[in-house]
Amino acid sequence: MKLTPKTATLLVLAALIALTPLFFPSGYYYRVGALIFVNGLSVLGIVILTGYAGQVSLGHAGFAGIGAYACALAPVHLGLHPALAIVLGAVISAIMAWLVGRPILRLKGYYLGVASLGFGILVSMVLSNERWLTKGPDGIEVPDLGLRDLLKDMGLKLANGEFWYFFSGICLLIGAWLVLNLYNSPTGRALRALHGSEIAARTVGVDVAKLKLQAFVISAVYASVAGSLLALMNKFVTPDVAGFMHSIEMVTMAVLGGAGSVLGAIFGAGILTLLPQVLTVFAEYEQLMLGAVMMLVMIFMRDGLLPSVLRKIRGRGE
Amino acid sequence: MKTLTTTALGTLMALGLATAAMADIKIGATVSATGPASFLGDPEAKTLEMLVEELNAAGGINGEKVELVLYDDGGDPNKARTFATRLVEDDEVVAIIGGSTTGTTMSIISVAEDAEVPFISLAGAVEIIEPVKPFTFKTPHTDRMACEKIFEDMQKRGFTKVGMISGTDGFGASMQAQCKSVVGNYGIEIVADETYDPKDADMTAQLTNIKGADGIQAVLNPGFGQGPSIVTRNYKQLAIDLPLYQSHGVASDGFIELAGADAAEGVRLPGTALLIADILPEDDAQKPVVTAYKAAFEAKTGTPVGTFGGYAHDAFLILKDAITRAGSAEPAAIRDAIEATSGLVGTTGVYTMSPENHLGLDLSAFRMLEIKGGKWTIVE
Amino acid sequence: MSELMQFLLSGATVGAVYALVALGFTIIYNASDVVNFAQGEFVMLGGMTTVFAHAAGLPLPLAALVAVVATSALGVALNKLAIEPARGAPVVSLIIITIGASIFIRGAAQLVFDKQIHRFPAFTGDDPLHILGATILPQSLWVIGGALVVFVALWLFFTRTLTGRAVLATSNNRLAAQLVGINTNWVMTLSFALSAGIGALAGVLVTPITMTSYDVGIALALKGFAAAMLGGMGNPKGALVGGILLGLLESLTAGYLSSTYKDAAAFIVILGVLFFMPQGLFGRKSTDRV
Amino acid sequence: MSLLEIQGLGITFGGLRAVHDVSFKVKPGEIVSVIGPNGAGKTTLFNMISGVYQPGAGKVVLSGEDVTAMSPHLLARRGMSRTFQNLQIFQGMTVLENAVSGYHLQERGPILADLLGLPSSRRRARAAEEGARALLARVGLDRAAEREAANLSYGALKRLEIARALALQPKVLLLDEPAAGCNAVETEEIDHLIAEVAASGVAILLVEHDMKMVMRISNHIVVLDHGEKIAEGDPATVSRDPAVIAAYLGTEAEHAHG
Repeated sequence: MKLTPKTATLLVLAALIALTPLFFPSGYYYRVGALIFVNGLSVLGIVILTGYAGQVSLGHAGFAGIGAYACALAPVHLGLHPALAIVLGAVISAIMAWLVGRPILRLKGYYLGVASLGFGILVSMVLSNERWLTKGPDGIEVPDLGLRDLLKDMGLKLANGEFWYFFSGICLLIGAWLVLNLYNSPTGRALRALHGSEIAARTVGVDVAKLKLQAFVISAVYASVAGSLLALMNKFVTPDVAGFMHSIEMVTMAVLGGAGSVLGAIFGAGILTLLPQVLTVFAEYEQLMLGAVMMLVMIFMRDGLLPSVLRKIRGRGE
Repeated sequence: MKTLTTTALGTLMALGLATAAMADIKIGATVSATGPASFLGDPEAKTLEMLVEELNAAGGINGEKVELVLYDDGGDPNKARTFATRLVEDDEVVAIIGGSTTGTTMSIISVAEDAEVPFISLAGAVEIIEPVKPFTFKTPHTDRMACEKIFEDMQKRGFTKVGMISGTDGFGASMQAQCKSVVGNYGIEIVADETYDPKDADMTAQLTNIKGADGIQAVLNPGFGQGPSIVTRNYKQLAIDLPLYQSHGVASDGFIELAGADAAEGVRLPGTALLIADILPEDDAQKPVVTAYKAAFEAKTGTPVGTFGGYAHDAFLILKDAITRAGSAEPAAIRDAIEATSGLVGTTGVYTMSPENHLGLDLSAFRMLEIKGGKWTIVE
Repeated sequence: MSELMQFLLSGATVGAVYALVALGFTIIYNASDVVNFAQGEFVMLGGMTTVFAHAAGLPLPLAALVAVVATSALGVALNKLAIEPARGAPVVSLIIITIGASIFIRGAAQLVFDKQIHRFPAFTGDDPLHILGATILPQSLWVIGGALVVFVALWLFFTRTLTGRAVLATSNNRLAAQLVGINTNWVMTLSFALSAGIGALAGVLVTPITMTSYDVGIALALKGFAAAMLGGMGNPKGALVGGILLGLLESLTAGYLSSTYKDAAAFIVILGVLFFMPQGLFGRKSTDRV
Repeated sequence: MSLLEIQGLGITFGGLRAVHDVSFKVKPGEIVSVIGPNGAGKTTLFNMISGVYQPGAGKVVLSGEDVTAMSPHLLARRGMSRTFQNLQIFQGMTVLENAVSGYHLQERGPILADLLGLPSSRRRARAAEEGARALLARVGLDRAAEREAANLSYGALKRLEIARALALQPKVLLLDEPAAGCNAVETEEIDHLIAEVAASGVAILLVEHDMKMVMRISNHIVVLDHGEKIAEGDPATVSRDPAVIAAYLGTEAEHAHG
């Protein structure tokens, strides 16, 4: 059977997730791996919104905030199981995205940027200021997901770091599978069409407003679930999760790695998650280098790191 | 550019030294040396580096050298947790100092507790040590203690109606909440409660409302960074002639400089002995400690010493004292020794820990200071 | 009454700061269709360079001049090294490039300068002026005056000078501008120098009021960006009105509603305006050309 | 009975009358050409008919329904399809994908099915792909199917746009300069293609500069000048109309004979 790009991507991902732990010298690497996967998951939403549909959002961390705080609050106030709190967060995020997206997705380019930025800032402001509910800027504790204990009862003992590594890895695989399905599907093609030429997409019958909204809602759900996972993994969350810099980080990860491709975006998430860990010996220069990397990649590798590198390799092969 | 090269060289040399001298005791730290909380984390990082250098020059602890593994979490709780994991799992340190902010501290706690490694936080919130967690300690006074100290002073001056203007950052918001929760104990009522964003340029709108509040007698401004300086200047601009209280968040000479001696005249705040090292009476127990730290820090960094660097100083002191007494660098032994800390004189106060008290300071560690003629003075 | 006056004066002060930042955004946007998120760093550099040049012994006016010139040079370098090579990149790439530049400049500033908060004395003292029962600092008048002067100067530049019209022509249609002999690269260089210079000037003017440190840029950039979008990107009038409006909104909300949600009110108004006027208050209407 | 009816259509841009009071009709299977000098308002007229611009005055009636200022995607559902003067190809897609996109209305389905990659989703996509391949063969692009569309020549892209527009199986097809940039052979191919499509009953509205082609294939010609209709009729009538010759053909004729 011929290996489709979709299957190939999933196989590469699965192999990476399953095999890299063989080389981990300590438990800390599981933590970094899990962070990459969770960031990768939130970035997959940006692949749909920005990579496929070409729309810019500078406020997606707002949805991560909703997902994270759903897991902090719903178990305590509603008695919901944390796993169901993830779903609740996703539903709230989807509804918010639908309400917010309808008016703002009419805007283009920078105007869409500032409108989504406004949304993100509003969410982080509410999380900071409504102390009675969220305990304010110092953050709030998040209950345990409980899945690790369940696995232990079933005879599978995993350290906390290991559990989150594999759990978020599986979530990432599922998320990637969905985004890859979309790529060559009728809806995915229509999204990419409106990216290429909105006016032409409309003349072939694409309901641009509806489709942008759908992409916005799906990407919001991705950000929300990733926010939930991050909160549950850290057992603690602060309003920073919804902050402007986190929104920028999500977009940068996707675009830096290659927003048009699933593997590229996850690669970007990996690079930006690893960078501060690698640069600790140059802590003073971390900001300087991060800024330089962002500029250089965008100037010299417009399609993102992974697609550009792959093209180089292929070019040499021929 | 010159600074750049020197720093680069310094870093390389430090790296070389670190690998050359295999240290025996590894102590980990993650502080917010950059980012929005950098004026907490920056002096903390510099203090820790300085103290480790001093200690090793003097022969280390129990004859063993100390190696400091220091990370900058940029004030991001998520990064702080990752670094804490790295310190515990990869660097295999025997104790962690850090968490410049309450947010970063709270996300480190469960890592330290799970790994059973002692952790001394440098952040203010009372939640860090209440309820007591076996491996978690802290050196700064709690926000609540600062509120209590201030309200005590207000009560003495006979104030019953006061206004508050707080920063919306973690420090300001947390102290605002703590103050509101204890204010009733002092028969004081909060008649105006305003906030500002830490990056705001002008607070006269909020202060105008406070000025107009019925029967108001004094104003309290919990916050750190440039906000309180702007509040103090706007206060003067609006000619509000009520006593103004600042928090320990701005307890450093830098505050007087930024607010201007003129505007800061008469401002009171709960500070530590560190700020008044030179005017402390000779018989004060803290005099030698604070004088030595102040001299060393200011000589090394060229910047005035502040309360926050003092927190790191004390954390390191407690750790050094505990390892010395334990005669072992095993995390569990260090933990037990920290809990048995007694009468240890630091820059912030005198620490006496117990299984029920993982802070070990009382209100007497705070001194009510007043700015007079551009200098700190002690309010008797 | 005196309360309202105080809120208005407070809003005007803050608004003038936003307007100065927004004007910087406008110039670069006009020349290159790029929203330069590093604009806030220019403001930071203006303040910090002045502080350090002043501390090194230069008299304040000279220190300020050094800061403005040095920042302009940096603006030109930013254009040559990062913006020109990225010509034609999509909006999202340009956002990342300029935010990368902003992070880079901030990182450099914390190494070259320090992480402390700084301030230098107000130009004409700290004795407040009294207007209708409210007060305003003389330095606030400098800021408001600065914003107005920069606006008028820009307006004259864009409408009355050949060079200014060349900038506008370039923004309308780059190719056509090149065809009629406008050196569009030079226009870009000029715009970045001008914009960075205005940003630095803003930093010099506001530092006595707001203080400065290596990380004040990003908050200013966000507010300035919001103000410029509210007014309509690319229009100096929009930048001025958007900035002042945003400042007034914040202070009136803080004064009459809730200081906690004053920033929220500002963003809600922006969302509302964009809903009815997708190009901002004074923005150019764009028609799809197909 | 006419399929497309334009009644008194007009629009102004910033006080400038770009198109004013233009009316005409197109019947099924008929090829109607709109001609006129540069800047006469032909493309603007197209943009109003296809819902890209909102007309300031007048009506567009499609199959008896008033569709004035209706969004292009709704017009597409009612059987209107178009190409663009300056190409509007979907960048970053292959030639085949561009053509398949034309089948959007047939292949679209619930987004959830597409996300989950359900068999129904794949079936829809496969059907569209088969149709697209056939269409590409019809416009002579079948061998370029897997290439990046952006790498094609101008003439090939023109044909790709026609293929994409045909994929909608329209009742009315608006072609904006389909032969621009094409060589003589390609022009003739497009010529045949248009005639063939018209013969299958599709009403065709054409803007074209190639006068030979216009005269050859049009059933009816509408002449615009300065945004106003100055003449209409069959090719022979129009080419003899003095107003037309003065405004437009005159210059052409001079060139031809000069």
